[in-house]
Amino acid sequence: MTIGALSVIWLLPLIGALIVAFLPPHLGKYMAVLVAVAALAVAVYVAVLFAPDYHRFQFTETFAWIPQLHVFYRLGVDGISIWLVVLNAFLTTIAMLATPLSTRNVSRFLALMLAMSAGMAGVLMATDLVLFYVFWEAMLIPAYFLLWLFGEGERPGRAALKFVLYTLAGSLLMLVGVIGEYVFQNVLPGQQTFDLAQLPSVAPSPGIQFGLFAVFALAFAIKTPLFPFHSWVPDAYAAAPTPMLVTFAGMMGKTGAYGFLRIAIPLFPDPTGLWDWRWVIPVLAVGGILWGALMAIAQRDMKMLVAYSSISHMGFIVLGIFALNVQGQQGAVLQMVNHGVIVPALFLIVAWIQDRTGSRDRSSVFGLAPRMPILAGVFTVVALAALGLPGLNSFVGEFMTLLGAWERAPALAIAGAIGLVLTPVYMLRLFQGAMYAEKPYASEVDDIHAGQLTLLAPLVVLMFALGLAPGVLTALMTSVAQQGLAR
Amino acid sequence: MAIAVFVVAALMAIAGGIGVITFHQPIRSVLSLVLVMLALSVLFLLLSAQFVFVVQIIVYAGAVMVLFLFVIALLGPARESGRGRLRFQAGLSGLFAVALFGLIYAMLQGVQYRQPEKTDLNVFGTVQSIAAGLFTTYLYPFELTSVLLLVAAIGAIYLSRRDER
Amino acid sequence: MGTFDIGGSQMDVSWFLLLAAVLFTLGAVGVLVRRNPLIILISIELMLNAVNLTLVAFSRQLGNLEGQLFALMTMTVAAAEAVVGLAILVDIFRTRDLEDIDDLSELKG
Amino acid sequence: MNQTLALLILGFPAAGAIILAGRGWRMPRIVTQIIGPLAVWSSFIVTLNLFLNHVNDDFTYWTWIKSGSFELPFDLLIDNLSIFMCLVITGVGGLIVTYSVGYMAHEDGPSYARFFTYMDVFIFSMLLLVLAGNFVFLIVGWALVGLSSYFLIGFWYQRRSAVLAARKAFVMNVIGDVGMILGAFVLFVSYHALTYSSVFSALKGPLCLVCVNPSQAADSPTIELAAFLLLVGAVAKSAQLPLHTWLPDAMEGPTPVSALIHAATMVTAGVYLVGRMHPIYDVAVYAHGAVAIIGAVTALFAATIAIVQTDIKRVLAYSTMSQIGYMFLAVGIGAYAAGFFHLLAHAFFKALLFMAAGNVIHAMHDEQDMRKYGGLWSQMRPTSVTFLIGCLSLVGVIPFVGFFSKEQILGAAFSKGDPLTLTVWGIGFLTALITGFYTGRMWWLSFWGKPSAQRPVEHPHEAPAVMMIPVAILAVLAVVGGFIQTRALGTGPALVSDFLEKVVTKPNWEESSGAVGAGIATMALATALFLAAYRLRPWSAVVPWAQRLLEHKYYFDEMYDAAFVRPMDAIAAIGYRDVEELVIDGAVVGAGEAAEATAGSLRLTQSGYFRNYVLVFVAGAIIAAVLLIVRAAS
Amino acid sequence: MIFAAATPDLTYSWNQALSDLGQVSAIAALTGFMLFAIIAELALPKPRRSGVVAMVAVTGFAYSLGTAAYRWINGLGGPAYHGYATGDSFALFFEILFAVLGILTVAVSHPYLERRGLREGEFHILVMAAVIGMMVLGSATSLVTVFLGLELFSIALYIACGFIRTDSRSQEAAAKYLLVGGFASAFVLYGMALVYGASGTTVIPQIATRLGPAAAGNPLLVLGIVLMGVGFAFKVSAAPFHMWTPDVYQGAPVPVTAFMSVGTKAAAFAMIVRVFASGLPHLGPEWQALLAFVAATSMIVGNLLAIAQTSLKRLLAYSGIAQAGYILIGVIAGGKDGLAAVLFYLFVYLFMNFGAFAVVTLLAGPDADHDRISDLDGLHRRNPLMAILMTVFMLSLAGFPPFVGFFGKLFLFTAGVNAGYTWLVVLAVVMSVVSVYYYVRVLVPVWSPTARTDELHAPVSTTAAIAISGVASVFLGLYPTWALIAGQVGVGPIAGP
Repeated sequence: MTIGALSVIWLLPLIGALIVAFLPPHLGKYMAVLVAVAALAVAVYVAVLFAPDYHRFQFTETFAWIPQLHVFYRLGVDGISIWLVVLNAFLTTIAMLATPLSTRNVSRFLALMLAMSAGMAGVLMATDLVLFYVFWEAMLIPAYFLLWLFGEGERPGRAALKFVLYTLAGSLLMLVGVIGEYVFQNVLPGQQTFDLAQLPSVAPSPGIQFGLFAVFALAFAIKTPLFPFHSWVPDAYAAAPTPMLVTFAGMMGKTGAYGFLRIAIPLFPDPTGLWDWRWVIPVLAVGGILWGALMAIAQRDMKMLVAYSSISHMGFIVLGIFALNVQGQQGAVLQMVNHGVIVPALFLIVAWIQDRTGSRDRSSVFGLAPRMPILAGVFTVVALAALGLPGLNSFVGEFMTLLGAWERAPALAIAGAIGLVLTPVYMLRLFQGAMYAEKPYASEVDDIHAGQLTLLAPLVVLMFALGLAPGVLTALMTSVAQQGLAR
Repeated sequence: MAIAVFVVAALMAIAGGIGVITFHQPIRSVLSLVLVMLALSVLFLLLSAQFVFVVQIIVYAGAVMVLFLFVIALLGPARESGRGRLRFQAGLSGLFAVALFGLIYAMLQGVQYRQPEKTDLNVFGTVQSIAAGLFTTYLYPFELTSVLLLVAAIGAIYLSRRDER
Repeated sequence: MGTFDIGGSQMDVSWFLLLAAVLFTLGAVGVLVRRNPLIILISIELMLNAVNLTLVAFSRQLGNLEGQLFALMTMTVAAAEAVVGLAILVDIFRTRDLEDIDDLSELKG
Repeated sequence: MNQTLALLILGFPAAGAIILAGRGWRMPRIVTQIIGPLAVWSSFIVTLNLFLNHVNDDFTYWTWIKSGSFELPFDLLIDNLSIFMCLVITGVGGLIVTYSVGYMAHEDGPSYARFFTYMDVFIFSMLLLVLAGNFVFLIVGWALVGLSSYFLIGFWYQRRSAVLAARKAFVMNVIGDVGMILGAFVLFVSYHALTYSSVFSALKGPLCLVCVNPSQAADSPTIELAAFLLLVGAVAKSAQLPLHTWLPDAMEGPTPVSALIHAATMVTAGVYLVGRMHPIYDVAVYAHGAVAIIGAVTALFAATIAIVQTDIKRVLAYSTMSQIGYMFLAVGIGAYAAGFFHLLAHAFFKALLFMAAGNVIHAMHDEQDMRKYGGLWSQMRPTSVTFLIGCLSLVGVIPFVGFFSKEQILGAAFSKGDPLTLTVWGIGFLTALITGFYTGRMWWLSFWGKPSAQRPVEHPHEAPAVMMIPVAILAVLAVVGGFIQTRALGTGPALVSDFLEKVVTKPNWEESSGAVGAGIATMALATALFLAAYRLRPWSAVVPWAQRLLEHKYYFDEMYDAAFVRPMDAIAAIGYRDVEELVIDGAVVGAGEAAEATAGSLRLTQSGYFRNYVLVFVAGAIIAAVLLIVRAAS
Repeated sequence: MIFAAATPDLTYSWNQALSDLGQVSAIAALTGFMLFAIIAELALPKPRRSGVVAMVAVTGFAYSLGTAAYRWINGLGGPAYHGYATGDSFALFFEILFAVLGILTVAVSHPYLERRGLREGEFHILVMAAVIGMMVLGSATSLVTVFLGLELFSIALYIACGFIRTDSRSQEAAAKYLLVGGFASAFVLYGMALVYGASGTTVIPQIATRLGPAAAGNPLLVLGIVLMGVGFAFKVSAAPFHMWTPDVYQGAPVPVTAFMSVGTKAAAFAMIVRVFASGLPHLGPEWQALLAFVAATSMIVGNLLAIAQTSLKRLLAYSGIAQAGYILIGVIAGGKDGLAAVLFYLFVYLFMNFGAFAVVTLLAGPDADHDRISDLDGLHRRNPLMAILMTVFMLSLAGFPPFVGFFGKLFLFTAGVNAGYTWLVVLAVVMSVVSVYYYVRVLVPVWSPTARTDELHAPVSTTAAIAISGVASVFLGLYPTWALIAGQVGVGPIAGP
């Protein structure tokens, strides 16, 4: 067995993590950045060599892992996962850079971050159901320790535990689903498979699909998070340290949405029993869009506001996925990338504001624009991207997902579009509230320094670039490796 | 005749059993158990188990029970006093015991017993036949009992050794 | 099939089994209600004896010697158990006066 | 070549904006003063070049996105309509940006650069809006002008009212954007394309691809739906009823902004939209009729409110709404060219009015209350003259440009002669009279009579040349502009109509002879009211309730506040407290607590008593036995 | 060859006896070493006894392990002693398991005993005896040998639990364990007697052949299954027969707890599989129903009660109860996959559970075991390696991939769903969520910021034992195939090749 590029993408950060953990702070950070950049380079290399319009997984690696149970170590990427893999590597790099050396036990922090990144990369690249599950669960471990040991607030341990238990409640039931898929798939005994490329063609009977879909969907819904399974999010995001949020908020939720796309949709083409799950989920997604926006409106804490906005945005992604057509699903993937670019930037900005003013409460942060003109400028772009301003990246994703939803059922798109109206309400309240006031902020606060600006710069550039030429991304999305997904 | 013996022995055994669980003095319980054992030994004899009969009297009733008596003598006659802490224990125990017995009884009803093997009752259960069994087919279990006893002995010695610290 | 001839009398194995069941239950009751640990130990011996009766009865009914051999093994085990049990109790008695098994309730929860 | 030129129209303002955004606040002021207007004027020149070369093409640049059957290029559509709009935007825009060089001179360096950045962004966005060759980039431009408007309204972010007004404008505009997005969805689902050319050619072919009965294709619910959804966008952007409430508040922005965005260009985007979408509206008769009705009603509605306003810019804002109502009326009845002619005319005289008012405000140290002016005629003669020209043009005094454009609209409505158009004509007629009155009130109040006792400045200075020259140019245009299109009166040229009717639909009815008379009579009456306003000003003492109603703008803000804003906040707050925390989170936390409580009580069974353990053991055995017996029995 | 066990075999020859001895050579060798250890204990001067006995024990375990491994590799093995014992791969699997357990136990307990001032060689002798008993159980193919093996290791453990003679908790544990154990033994024995009565033999494979399909529903056998079943459930500490477990685990010295938490469970499962799956296949529905009830109760009771614990030993005891429930799923599912999953899980449970307890041994002071969860306070600074390993053990027990516990559960649950026990599997995963709560709670003091900085000294042998457990917990997770193959080979004699 030779180690292929995809293995390198997740092994590199993992091995890097083991090394970084035992290095002194400075060296550890250099090493961590180096590892992250290397992984990003490999991911980009894969994206560059990626062939569009090829309906199988690419860069595949196969190794008989537990042959008795037909479990294989199978990696591969297709048009759906490739960009998420790149995004993950990219955000990891940003997160590494965003980690201040003053963090307590910084080497350990970086190591855990790298490990979490490795887990997420694995989730995105696994094409074997069991392997997917293994990565899916494994990434919880570093996430838990990060939240707990490096969390903010009064009781980060509690938030971490809530996150882990809630997520596990879903994902352990998903384990039943994984097993059920194995047991009930429509093949002769002894020929079962966990191969995600083949499973769509051996789907179980609709009644079974109904049950299996439910357990898978629950796991993905919790992770995404889909309304009303989101209550871990505010606690966890509030507790998470900012560099962690870059990948935690930027990437981890996407793995849930990715699960819907990679597993729930193709593996269960007809999940009907008492009702049809493919109608329930988009309705919940719309519920999430509206509810998340409303809750964001009600928040005073800026970090919580962004957290709820994230719930609202994830609703668009799930809605697009369950549009069950090309526009919706490609839009969803686009939107995953877009959201992955925007949310880290928002959290970073909120954190920097907190650093300087000592507060995240909207009522005590105001008039920063004259004090921090550069931050104000960048924040403007980020806020506009977040509220889906046409021309910036998020618009493309929202447009496509809603277009897809309209094609499926106009009512879904109309309800979702109300979310588009609510978004500027809270986003502008956040932005204007923090930036503008009749008088400048009471005390002198420093503007963001050059390092922080360079950290945001690539994100901001991407916001423009993805808005102007989203076709670059969709060009590769033509490669869809599974039946049942829109091509 | 045999039935009469059975009835008498059975009644003695039951009486002894009741004695075991009702006497307050441990020593009386022990003696009741000896009574049970003797009654059972009679039944063993009735069931053509001569060697078991002998062992029951000599080893079990004789040696093991004497050990109990020694311990009681060593520790002094401890009587149960007061009503104990678990108030519902006795009532519930009775109930459960009746239920347990009822279930066992119910399940023993109407059992289709297995066809007996053709056996020469003249040698069945004699010392010879037991010995032949023990040293050939039962060699392994027999050897295991020796290890068992050895371990029990070591353990007993260890536990009853005076603390040297 | 459950009957056999003893000295001319037809006896049924179920009588013996029933007697054993009674004794077994009595032993169990002893364990359940008695508080003196020695008596509990004795009650367990009673239960083992009841089983022995079952074994020997079946042995006779089946005309199969194994039951008796099994009964012998059981006696050995019972003896070993008694020895160890007594040793443990003696060990406890050496440090305190244990007249009620319910006094052994330091470990709980 | 032309392809590059078309892109350059967008390129200059974009480049200007980027340069000013990046380094502007560190550059000398003079650089900003040059780059800001230069970017716009360059665009103007390029547009003029295309205009003179009669370019008419659809230039495709790159594939923006391809997703299954959804494939969309970035393309720019150069035709007479877009060239016309570009000329208005860059021409009038250039004048206004130039004017701003003087008007904004008081701002400090960073703010100064910021202002011109925003202005260039706006010009870029507006040009993108009119040049876009497909619905998506139309929406992009549509939203970006909304954004620029947001920036510029909130330019003085130290003012809380400005910040709130900006947000209000943005959210209202987003409602419009959403309407347009949904409209685009309808069209895409029906025609599987979103470029104008594909959609419009599909419309001309077998119309409704998804209709059950193709014979209904001429006007199908699908088309009506799309037309109505697009209309939502138009209404929001052009501040028509019922999405108009943001425009008066938008006057919080600097005056050049009001002139450019909230009078001359952006707010007319709705008119452009209906004109651009004329193939759709020609088919969708109900939506088309709705355009006319909304326009007419808004025209009257806004004019009545303008009567009681005391803030000079607000009068102009309501006047703008009212005039755009006219344009809507025009395009709504199918007189597209008339609507666009009024758009042009309005750009001239309303920009003029705003800028002249800006001179006044400047001189009055940002005092905008007309009651505190008075007597400016003698002190600021050039400004007063230009303002008067604007007023007369607005009222429609012969031969100012407003007369010709307004006459053409009302004439078209009068001549078409069906009940709908006659009704809207009636409303238009009434509006014209009211226009005369409120304009007169504004004029007499501000410039005539004696200086008010509360006037902040006793001896106001006239504006500098950089401000005065653009105003003067516009004044000239307002005076002579009408003569390029006089054919409605029976004679003379009709340059605008001839130019535009290559693109938009020609009215299919003849101008009736009575229309000209009615038009002249209307304008005469309006002029009379303008003059009479000097005396009629204290009318409100007679009907105080009407005064109150108008001062509260028919209570629209209050209604919206009660119907949407406050319920939303309340639902959010209550939802957060009672649902999110109690139910959604409570269920999760509750499950954990329940487990802990169960554990706590189960723990009591582990009492430490040996005999209890045995009892449980026996109980377990009994349960097991019963289980198996029941199993066997069943 | 199968002997008619009931009749004396007067042709039994020396050669045959020696060959039979070969089949149980692991047991025989270990017994020999135990005798040697006893002699050494008696002969040597007191200060050196303990060390020498420990060495003898380790050597004995290693030798035994070698023997079993050799026979495993060469595929030797078959019935012995007229079918009363066997050296088949099932037996060898457990012999290997118990030998490894023995080595780990001695490695951990020797330093522990020194710390607690109990340098007594008897401890290792008892461990050896218990291992012998367990091995006997693993290789037993007769009810008699099953019972003797059961009693052998039980009696050794009764004593071992009370090994700290002066400690009231140790005494209490021993007394409770002995009394409840004796009570349960009586039940098992009664059940065995009834099965004997119904089948006329105690040799397990013959029970199956003699009874045949007609035996289904025979009340004698059903009663026998109930009585044996509750006794077996007691031994694997499954609810509601689990009540002794936490008390005994808490009272016993930590190495004993560690040893029996793994050993008792594995031996008892070997017994259940052997007796039920191999001996009573025709009554499958009956014993499966019984075990399903027990499994469900165990998972609920074990997991819920563990939440409320403050003592590590008790917590792990309840965790063990829950784990027994999971493993029972595999037994109930049966078949090659199910039983192989059981064997796999038992093997890996050895490492993760023993490792966890082994870390607790390090906390012991001279006067008492310090086993409160809070005693782990600051472990990451006091001994980082142990902190990492403890984390591995907890995560593995909680079933997080890529640690081995996850794969164990995966195999068990797959077999469960395959056999139609989806409800049981769903219950298992729901309760697993609860379990994460308390496993993670253990990690809280391990990694929380602390003021404690005094180094926690870990003796070499203990470190080695824990490290081996940790490495196994990780490696067997990353590549579980070999261990699973071993499990499949192991159940070959019972489930067919």
